[in-house]
Amino acid sequence: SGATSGGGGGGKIGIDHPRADSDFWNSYIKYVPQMAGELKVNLMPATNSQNDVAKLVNNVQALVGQGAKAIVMAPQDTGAVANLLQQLENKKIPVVTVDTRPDKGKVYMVVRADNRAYGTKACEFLGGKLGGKGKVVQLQGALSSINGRDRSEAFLECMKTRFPGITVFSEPTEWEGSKAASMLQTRLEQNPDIKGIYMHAGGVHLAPTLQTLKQKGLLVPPSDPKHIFVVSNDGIPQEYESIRKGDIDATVSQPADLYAKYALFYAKAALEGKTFKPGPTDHDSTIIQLPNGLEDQLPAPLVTKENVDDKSLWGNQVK
Amino acid sequence: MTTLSAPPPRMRLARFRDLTLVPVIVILLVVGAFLDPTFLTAGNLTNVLQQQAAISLLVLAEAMILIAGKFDLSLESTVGTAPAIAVMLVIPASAGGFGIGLPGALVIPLALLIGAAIGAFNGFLIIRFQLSAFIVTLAMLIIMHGFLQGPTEGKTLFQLPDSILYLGSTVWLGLPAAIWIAGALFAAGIFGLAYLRLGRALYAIGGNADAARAAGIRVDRVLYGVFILGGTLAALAGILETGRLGAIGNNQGVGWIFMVFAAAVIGGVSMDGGKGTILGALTGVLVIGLVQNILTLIGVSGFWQPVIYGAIILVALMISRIAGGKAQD
Amino acid sequence: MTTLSAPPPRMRLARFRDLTLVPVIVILLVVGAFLDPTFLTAGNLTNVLQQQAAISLLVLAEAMILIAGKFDLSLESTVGTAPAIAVMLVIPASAGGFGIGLPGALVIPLALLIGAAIGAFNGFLIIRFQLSAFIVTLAMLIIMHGFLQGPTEGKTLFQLPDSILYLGSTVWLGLPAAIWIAGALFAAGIFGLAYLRLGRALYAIGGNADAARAAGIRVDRVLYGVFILGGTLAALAGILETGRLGAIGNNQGVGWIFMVFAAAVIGGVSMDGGKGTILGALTGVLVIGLVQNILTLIGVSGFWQPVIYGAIILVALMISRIAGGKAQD
Amino acid sequence: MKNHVEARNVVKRFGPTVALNGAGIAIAEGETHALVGRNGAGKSTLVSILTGLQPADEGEVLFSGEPAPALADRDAWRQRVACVYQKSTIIPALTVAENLFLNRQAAKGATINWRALRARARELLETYEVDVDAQALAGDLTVEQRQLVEIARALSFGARFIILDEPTARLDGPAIERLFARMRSLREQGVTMMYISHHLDEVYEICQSVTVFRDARHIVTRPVAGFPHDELVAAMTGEATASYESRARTPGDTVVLSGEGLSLGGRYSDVDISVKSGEVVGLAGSASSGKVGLAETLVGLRKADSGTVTVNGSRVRPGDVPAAMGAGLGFVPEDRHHEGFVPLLSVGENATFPIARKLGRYGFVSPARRRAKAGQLIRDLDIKTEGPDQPVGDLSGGNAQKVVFARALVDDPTVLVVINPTAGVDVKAKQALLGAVENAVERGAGAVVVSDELDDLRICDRVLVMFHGRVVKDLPRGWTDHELVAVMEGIED
Ligand SMILES: Nc1ncnc2c1ncn2[C@@H]1O[C@H](COP(=O)(O)OP(=O)(O)OP(=O)(O)O)[C@@H](O)[C@H]1O
Ligand SMILES: Nc1ncnc2c1ncn2[C@@H]1O[C@H](COP(=O)(O)OP(=O)(O)OP(=O)(O)O)[C@@H](O)[C@H]1O
Ligand SMILES: [Mg+2]
Ligand SMILES: [Mg+2]
Repeated sequence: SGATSGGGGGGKIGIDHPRADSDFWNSYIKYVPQMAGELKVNLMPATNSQNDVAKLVNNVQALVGQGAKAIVMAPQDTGAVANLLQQLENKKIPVVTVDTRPDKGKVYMVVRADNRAYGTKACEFLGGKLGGKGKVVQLQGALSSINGRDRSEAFLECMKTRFPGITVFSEPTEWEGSKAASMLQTRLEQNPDIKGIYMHAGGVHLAPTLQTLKQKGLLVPPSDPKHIFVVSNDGIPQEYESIRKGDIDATVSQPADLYAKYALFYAKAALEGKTFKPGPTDHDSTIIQLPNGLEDQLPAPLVTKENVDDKSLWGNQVK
Repeated sequence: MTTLSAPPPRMRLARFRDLTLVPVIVILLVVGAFLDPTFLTAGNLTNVLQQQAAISLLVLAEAMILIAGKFDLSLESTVGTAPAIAVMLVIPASAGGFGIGLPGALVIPLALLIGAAIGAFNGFLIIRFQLSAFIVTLAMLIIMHGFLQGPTEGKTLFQLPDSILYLGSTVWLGLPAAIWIAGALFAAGIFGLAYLRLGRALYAIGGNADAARAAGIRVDRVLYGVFILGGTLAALAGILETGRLGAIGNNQGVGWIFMVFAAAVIGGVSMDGGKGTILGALTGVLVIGLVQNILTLIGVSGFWQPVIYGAIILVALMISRIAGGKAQD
Repeated sequence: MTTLSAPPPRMRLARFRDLTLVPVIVILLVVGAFLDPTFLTAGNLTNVLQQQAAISLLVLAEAMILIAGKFDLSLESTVGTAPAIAVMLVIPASAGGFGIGLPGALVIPLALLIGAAIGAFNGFLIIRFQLSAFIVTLAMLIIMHGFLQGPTEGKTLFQLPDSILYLGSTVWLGLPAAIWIAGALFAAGIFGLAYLRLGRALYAIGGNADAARAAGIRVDRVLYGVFILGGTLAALAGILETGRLGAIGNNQGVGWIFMVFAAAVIGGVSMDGGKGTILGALTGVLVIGLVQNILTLIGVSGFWQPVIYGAIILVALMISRIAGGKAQD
Repeated sequence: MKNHVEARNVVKRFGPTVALNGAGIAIAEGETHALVGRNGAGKSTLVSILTGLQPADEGEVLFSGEPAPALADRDAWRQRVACVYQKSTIIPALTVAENLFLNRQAAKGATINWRALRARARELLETYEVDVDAQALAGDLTVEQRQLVEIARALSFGARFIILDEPTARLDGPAIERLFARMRSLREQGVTMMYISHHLDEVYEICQSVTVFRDARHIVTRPVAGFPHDELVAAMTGEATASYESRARTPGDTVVLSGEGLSLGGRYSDVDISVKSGEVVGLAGSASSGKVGLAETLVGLRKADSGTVTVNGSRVRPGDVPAAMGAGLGFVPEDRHHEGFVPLLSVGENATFPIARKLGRYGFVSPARRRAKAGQLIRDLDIKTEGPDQPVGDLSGGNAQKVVFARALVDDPTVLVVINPTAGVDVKAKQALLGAVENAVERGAGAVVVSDELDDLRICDRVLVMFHGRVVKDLPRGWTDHELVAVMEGIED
């Protein structure tokens, strides 16, 4: 290719962002150039595939055409990238995927927190607060997203095995606030004794949930018997704000900063020819072996009133 | 000399054509009551109305635009963009605003103005340049959504001035204000399109624009008015939705437009212009709202929900076709 | 008495109306080359063509349907559903199939058959029951997507028989097979709509269905044919896309249909029927493909991409309007 | 006497076509002024300029010596002129009442009182003796009823100047008489009128002076009185033209078209008809006689409730136009805009659809052969067009009708059914079209001519007269006008 090669350790890194319509991903997108500066990687201008795997393929092909020597991407559809990964493997271009684990095709490293663990953590928290009985609602994302499915399945599985006394209503919201509000409102009308809510995405579900609870007069402190326990998922500043106010009770912090940092870290390492082995790392995480590569499982802490002011949480670092 | 002495039965039936979906609504009410005891409670039905209030304003706008023989897809983007830009003009930069800091009381007028401006720009391209309304408003849908994503950089706007939350979240005389507002606007629409010259002009333009022009109707001016009114209603829908949800997400309104068309058309509004009523469109909204509510209540698996939902649209369409008696376009 | 002597200038110009977007394409090529050195390489242009191959088949299908005066939104769902169902009929239950286990060689014919069946069902509702094509195919879009999500429970199918992967991933004479296939089908479409009796019948039907019937054209039969052909082409697009991506995701094809319409209309196909050519539609696809490629290459921020993208659609639309000389509908 | 309306040196171009080339007209206060000319002479174009629908490229329009209002000021135009346009301005989805009072349903800003509006509409329809329900949807009316509604609307404005562009092309005898009575009384009230028609006898009957346009130019303006008929025709056509002489012939023995026991609810009942090769059968009858419905059944546009249609010895599936055409039928439908042509497609293509399969093999249509065939039809029927590639939508009304005719004749039909064949067609074209029917019959075809025009019926070997859905009389050649009209009106049994 006719691209000029920049400085740094061995070539340019191409990066594709998966979507631009959620707070979590937007934080990630913001961290990327910052981390690139810190890690001194030669990063190409990012592309954005807007949650469309066909666009992802086009974008990556273009990046490779422009001389990318390593690719960082976050395929929201983990199956449909198999061919792309094959092509990249043929061209000896290492791939780091963020947030999702491709079903097929070689990857150098998967950087993600365990989405099943999110669901389990939320279940454990709600189950404990409710004392193992009552009704809870989970506001799902889109059913076609692997992360949404992982959270949902793990949540349901944990409820079934550990808290069989709890009834779960699952509402597919397609990541839409409007659907979330309507479905929650309807469900609360039908079952006024609902005591817990698990939201798959704080960015889109938080405000509609609070607004719905407020209208019903259910937005009361945890000390009040009418209180509904709410667990969110993402770790954006607004969630922390609500935890501090007592409007919601917990959230699972997806490490947007660590995603960006370690994605670039491993991409750079790949270009430098480094290799990794399964086992604990120096950054509180574990690398596990996958059939098609390795996965670094980053920590995803549950944030409650107790640790909400922890400065190390990425949500407390955004201004 | 001829056979036309008595008003033929078909003509009398025409009056009831607006109401072809009423039996469907009745069936849905009965089926819903049967499937879930919560369904027929005042609380649940109020919820249904409140949930449909915002989208119903889009249906009102689209019905008028369709009757005038045009098309507007971009309404769905206006639902998010108009209030978002208005809010960003008001809130401080630290909360995600532009840092211009206009007074908070201006946020509603600003949002409506932005909606009107989007409508006017659509009208300008479609009327002045005679471009295809479908593609112009499709492009505007994409562009306007970009104008929501770009300045917010994809973030949800959480810190909103109270004024914009008020309408969508307050209660007047025991009913959410949004229901009153939508009800009043529909009443005005039903009345205006049936009893005002300007309203009738929409039918004339949609039915045969040349004939309307020959009859002295200022076709272009009326069409501009309809697009501007449409944009304004979409902005108002956005304000109500913002109040209901308490924040402006990045995909507020996204994906609504298909439902809007479905509601209008099963309610008897023709995609070819000149035909249909606002009352019919309202029954279309209600059918869709009730179907969604019932599907939520009985908890159909999310994967199969679209199939049932689509099938019900088809059935409603058939009923509206059979009762309406005429081919649809 | 008449002016038959010299072919008047307007007629000659009309021939070039199909090509109004050619200057736009040339400008895009020049601008692209200027902005990024990779752009004008054979590799990149091949990529553009391959990336557009599948969607271009939808544009071909939609252009024919539009010319015949109808509408099909559901094509985008067929892109995912037809190959997915075909694959599930073939692969074992352990890989996400139905466990019926038909022979793997059947998967392509099956997918095409499913596409044809969806088209036929659309045609049945629209022609037989005279329902609104827009809403019928909108409902079918929703339903068919449900038929992809339901059986797969939202999961991606990635254990595919080799036969379905072949067409979308192989290379013939140095070019991806998908490009050859799309090229051949476009050539057939250009020829067929210009020179075949059946092709001309589409124009007659779209221009005035009653007159076409009175001229002895079997309108209903031709329309059925167009819908079936449309569904089949969409299924083929799905097969190519499946081969390109190596798996069938739950969103395959979702969101394409707007781009399909945009491509057809900026390429000069009228939403009102009876106007436009397949060659024009092809130039529309190329414009959209080049714009997407350039935006990707220069790395415009994802937030603002839609704005630029939509604006370019508007500009192309204006050029096509000015060069075409007639109001668009 | 001063001029109420005047247009001077008007030029109007449509692309390469010059529709008006420095033409003008001057209409004196209170007169009924005829404008005549061949199809495509520019008459309707002048109408659209005189009513402010289109701007002229050059020239000026004066009302009572004052310059015409700005194009945008529709209200001012409507005060000065009311018009029955050649193209329908009825809005099908609205009721008759609303169409009559379009954009004046109520005072500006006031709410509409529908009951009062219907009453006003009924009154208006009664005044003009238009027998339609004010509440009916205009789209459900027959072509004729729609035309009557348009006329009633134009006359009801109270404008001092009224233009009627071929109002009688779709009316039957009594309706024309009623229209003329109305026009006379308006003239007595001092209303100025411009009247366009291809029926020169009407011009002589109702008008005081006449202007002739030819090839987009003004040729002559003269008082009607003392303007000999053949001189008028010569002014229009630019050459001496003899009136049409129908030809004599003896019909053959083979029956090429027959209908047996045909009934269609509300339209006609128990009709038998048979047409022999080499025979022209007329089908006449005044409004609602059912003749058009019957003809449409014969060609397959409608399905009869009972009875059979046989074309060339083979039973045709009811309601199947392609089958009828396949059996050797060609036809001209009643409403050319509705069923006659595809406006966006070319003259050549519209004219050759029925023979597309013969213009090439394997489903292929050779554009060259199509163009050649179309060129021949254009010459045969003297169609005024830029050429075979011009869209029919751009042709003048009469020339579009000729294209529809060309389509009917293109496959050398053995049976020809023509409904109102000469509606809106100029004198010379009318001769060409009637001649074409007779030529086809001389080649051995049988023909059905459905019309109220006595001129059209004169070429028939016999005329079947229908009344209220039944055939009441079979008149052989040699009837007198009076006799035929009497049967049609049901005056004589
Ligand atoms: N909108 C148009 N576009 C292109 N050409 C047009 C248009 N309107 C009229 N013409 C052309 O202008 C010429 C004059 O047409 P016009 O309709 O005025 O004729 P006319 O005298 O009314 O004929 P007829 O007796 O058949 O109604 C014709 O050649 C016609 O083809
Ligand atoms: N589309 C229609 N819908 C309902 N009734 C119709 C329709 N067309 C015609 N009719 C009615 O059917 C009867 C016979 O009509 P038909 O057109 O066959 O008679 P016609 O002799 O052609 O009359 P005219 O001379 O008025 O055209 C009339 O009463 C007419 O009003
Ligand atoms: Mg004319
Ligand atoms: Mg008739």
